Amino acid sequence: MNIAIPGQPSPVQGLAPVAKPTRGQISIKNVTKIYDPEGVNVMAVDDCSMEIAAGEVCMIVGPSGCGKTTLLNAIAGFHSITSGEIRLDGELLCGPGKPKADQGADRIVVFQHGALFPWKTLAENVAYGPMVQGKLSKKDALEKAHFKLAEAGLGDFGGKYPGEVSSGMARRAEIVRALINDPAVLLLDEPYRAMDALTKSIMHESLLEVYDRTKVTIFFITHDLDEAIFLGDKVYVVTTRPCRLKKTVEVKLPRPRNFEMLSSEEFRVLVSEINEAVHEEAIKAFQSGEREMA
Amino acid sequence: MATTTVTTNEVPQRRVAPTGLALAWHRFKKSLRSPTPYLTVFGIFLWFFTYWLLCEGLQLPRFVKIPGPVTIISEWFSTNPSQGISIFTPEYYHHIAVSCRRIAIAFFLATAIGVPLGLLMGWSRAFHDYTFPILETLRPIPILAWVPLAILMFQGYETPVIFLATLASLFVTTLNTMLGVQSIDEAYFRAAGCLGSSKWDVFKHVVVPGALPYIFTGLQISIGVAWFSLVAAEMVSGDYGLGYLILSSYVNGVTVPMVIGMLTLGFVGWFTSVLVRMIGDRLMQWHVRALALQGR
Amino acid sequence: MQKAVEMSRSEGHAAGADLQSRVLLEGVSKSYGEEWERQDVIVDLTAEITPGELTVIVGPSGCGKTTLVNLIAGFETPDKGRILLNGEPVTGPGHDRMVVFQETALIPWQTTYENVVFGPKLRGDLSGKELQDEAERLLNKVGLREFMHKYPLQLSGGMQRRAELARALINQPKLMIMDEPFRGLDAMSRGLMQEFFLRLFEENRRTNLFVTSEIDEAIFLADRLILLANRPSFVRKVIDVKLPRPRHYSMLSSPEAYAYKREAMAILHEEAMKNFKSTATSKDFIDAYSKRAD
Amino acid sequence: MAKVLGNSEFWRGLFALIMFVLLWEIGSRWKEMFGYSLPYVGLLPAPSEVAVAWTKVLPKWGYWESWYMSFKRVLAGFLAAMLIGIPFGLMLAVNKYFRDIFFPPFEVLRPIPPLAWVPASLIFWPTNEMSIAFVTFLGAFFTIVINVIGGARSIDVRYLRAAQSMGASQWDLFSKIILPGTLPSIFTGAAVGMGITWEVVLAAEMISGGGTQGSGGLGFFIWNSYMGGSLPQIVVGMISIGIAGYLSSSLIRIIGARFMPWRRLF
Repeated sequence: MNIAIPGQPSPVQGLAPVAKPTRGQISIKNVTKIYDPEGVNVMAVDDCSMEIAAGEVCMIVGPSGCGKTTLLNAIAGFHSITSGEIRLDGELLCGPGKPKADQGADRIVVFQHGALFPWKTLAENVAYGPMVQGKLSKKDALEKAHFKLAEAGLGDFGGKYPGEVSSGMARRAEIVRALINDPAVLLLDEPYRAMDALTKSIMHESLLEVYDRTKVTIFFITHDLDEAIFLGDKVYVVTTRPCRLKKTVEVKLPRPRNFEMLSSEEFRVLVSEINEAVHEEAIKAFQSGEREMA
Repeated sequence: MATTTVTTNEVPQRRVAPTGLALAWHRFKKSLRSPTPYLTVFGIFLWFFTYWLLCEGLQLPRFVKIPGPVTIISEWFSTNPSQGISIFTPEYYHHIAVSCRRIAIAFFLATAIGVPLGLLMGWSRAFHDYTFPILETLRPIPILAWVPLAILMFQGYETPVIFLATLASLFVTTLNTMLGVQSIDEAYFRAAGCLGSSKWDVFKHVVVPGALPYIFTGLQISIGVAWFSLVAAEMVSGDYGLGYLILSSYVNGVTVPMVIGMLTLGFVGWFTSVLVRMIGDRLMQWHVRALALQGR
Repeated sequence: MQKAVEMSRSEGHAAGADLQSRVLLEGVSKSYGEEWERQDVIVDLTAEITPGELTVIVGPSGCGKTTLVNLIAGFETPDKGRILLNGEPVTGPGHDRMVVFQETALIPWQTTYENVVFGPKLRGDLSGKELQDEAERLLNKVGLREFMHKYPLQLSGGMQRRAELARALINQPKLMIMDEPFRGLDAMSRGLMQEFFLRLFEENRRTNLFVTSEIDEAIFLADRLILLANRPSFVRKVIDVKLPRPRHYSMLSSPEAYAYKREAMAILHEEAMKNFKSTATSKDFIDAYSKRAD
Repeated sequence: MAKVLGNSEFWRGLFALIMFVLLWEIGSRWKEMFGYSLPYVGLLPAPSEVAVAWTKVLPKWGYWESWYMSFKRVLAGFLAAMLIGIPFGLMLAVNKYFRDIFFPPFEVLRPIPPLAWVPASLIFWPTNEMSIAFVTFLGAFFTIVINVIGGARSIDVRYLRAAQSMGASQWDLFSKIILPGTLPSIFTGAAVGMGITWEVVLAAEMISGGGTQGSGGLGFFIWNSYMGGSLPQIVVGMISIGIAGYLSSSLIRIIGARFMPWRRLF
């Protein structure tokens, strides 16, 4: 998969001058996860292997309920794995003898429905990480939080509660809350699922802007192909339950990206190439879903 | 629109939003255009009139035993009440004060025990498994059934009454607090874990504030239940208090103080529950503001 | 799903005259709120829903699309202007216009079958055997025959949407109004639902108004595309989509579709950004953006 | 069943209950064992004494008659509250004028605890039985009405609109949408109301002194045991009422599940 784009600078030249990222390289080797509730084996992830380079945006596309989230939960340390191993920057997160990774501020999750604490203001939410880790005093943490929020264009909303702002703003604040801890990896679990396409495209631009600034490794789960191509360096299409790798596509759209690329020719070619595989999985997931309901 | 004069049928694009009293006045004026206030006044008048007609106007056979509205009001506000209780007699306030003191102690005790207990039950699986069955076994026994036992176990007038009111609110508070903790979305615990919280941080920043809305719903129910049991306990055993006032008036054959006691009880009960709600709203600005935006 | 699609195709093309109705919106305006915070939702909107065509209205969320649906369906009345259905002004709700609601509004205490026969049974249009046959035919068509005695909450999201379609179709409406019907479904089942819906429409070309905020969905379905401006909304642009019918999902990544997409996206992105930019620091921002229904 | 036995929650609960009874036994027999009595707990009758007292009353007709009397009163008050409360609540929810007229007086009377009505109703009604029925009725009535109003007003407006556009008349809207849509809250209200009804019946039986022996009931059974100074029998009465209350709320839950098949999912 390599598209030559005439008249466009090559992706490497197009990058903003940010130091080459050194942290956040993830290697996932032969990971399998079997749930065993009441003696019925359910295989969620089957022999998944992927290599994610430091500072790469890795998009996992698959139908809902296919087991992608299990993979993310294993990296974050919410779930154990049955076999295989996951390493972050060479260090073992989980693997033989250590089924469950420790939770830590080097891998931060942004959740599907958002998990800003509704009882804290946006600034308090952002300040939470540095404060509980004892890195900063409460006062300093709040100050830094206000600064970071302002940087993300949310300066006026630091004193608002999450219930008072739109879901789009809440999601942006959640990403600020994650990045203030300077994590090696950002794990996003379908964060824009409930939004309409237009709000989503604005969210995408804001995420891309953040990424261009920080070059943090992003592990992003979605079922929206457009989203995957627009944001990602690499798109992994996975099968429906159990989650297996079906197709890997490298996306060589230049960065920084903007919404106009969504309707560009290169984009269209990429979509038409991956569409088939995704559509196939959608139908499979649909049929198995229908069978289960009956 | 070049003209500066504003004609009556031309509403300016955006006026300054009125606040406070002006807003209330605007709402009031607007409501006068709908039938609601008239119907409400009519409803209350109708109720009073029916009450008066039955008891005092027509003096129907059984109704005549019940004091009518005119009798009650003239007695309630009389400087020299013929049946002993009015807003000018210190005894009236003594009854209120005694009941309120009992409620305050019982409610404080129940909250101080119930909230930590509920938080623990919601947070720790093992603690829940060991304590919840006992709670569930004791809960179906009506509080009133404890009365004789309470009188025998705790001598005197005061302690049994407070014990019963405490017990009643304790069940409600504990249960609601526990449900509150259980209702917290798993994602918040995970997010806290991701951000590097210790167990104590999770407790302080997630468990307690997350359970707060349920806790206050519970407290509001619990204060109602406390009044309910207090009245019963005071009726059965007591020397003072509104419940005692009602029953002793009945025993002594004076009906007006009985009704005054009922109405006062209703008002004080309502007032305490409003108080609890106000404290809750104070503590949970995030909850209140989010609900307000949703238009609720 | 595939099976159901095949079935509906074999039903043949029964085009009746009552399917060809025309809706005219003439200078429609609607606003809400107390006089000092009056918000114009729709201002002087003039548009036509042409007979036998699938007209799609696209706009950013919160732009007043649902208000427009409520006006056409007759749940609310416009402050100014008028709405004509085949020359007759719309005065209230009626079974000549069927609305398929956002997120589905199947009545939870009735089984799928009871939901479908609800309308005709109320009016006594069809009776006994006839009604049962018709309901079963439609349920078969949407692939829900075996689920007809289940309650809506026992069905998956996609099934609920199809049941709702059947409930609307049995009333033989002159106009179908779809108010973001596939919102809340994941991108993959959404794609399948769109295809399914197109088959149903192409079968007899009943005049249809489809409201959405997804550009892809709009282009894929539409004969005519009406782009709405953000609050207050009026018609920004009308685009005739000349993709051939019957349509196939792969057409979405065709160059023609992308040309339409580019055109529509430029306008809509601008409208969506209005929420963010014009008022980025003022209090209006919160009013306009955070108050809207997410 | 195998699932329950293999469950640690079940065993922990059982262990806790056994420990609870054991500690209670030891606490109340402290004096026999150690020569001095524990405060408060020492005054309680031991579980074993309660069990013995229970086996003594079980074959007696009077004990079962108490059950019968209490159940009869609860049922009478409760049914009356349902029969009057549900239509009244629905009227309040559906008709704006009706609500404007009748809701304010209702709200004024609601905060008065039901037991405060006992003396007044003893004066008003000619027989004890009628006054107990009246107070139990009041106890459940307010709860049910409030629940019905809340339930009817929280029905999703889209259901009403969908039905309206399919040509539903006012009556159709009421009978096909509002009534079934309110059922869940009606049953919630009924469950809470049932709990209050038991409390009130008990209190009324205790306060009115039960009159003659025949008009007793479980509340009187307890009061009688108290007057007779039989502590174990008080506890027997308490447990009996606990069981009775539990049985009646289970009954409501079962009936609720029957009436609302759509809530019995998966």
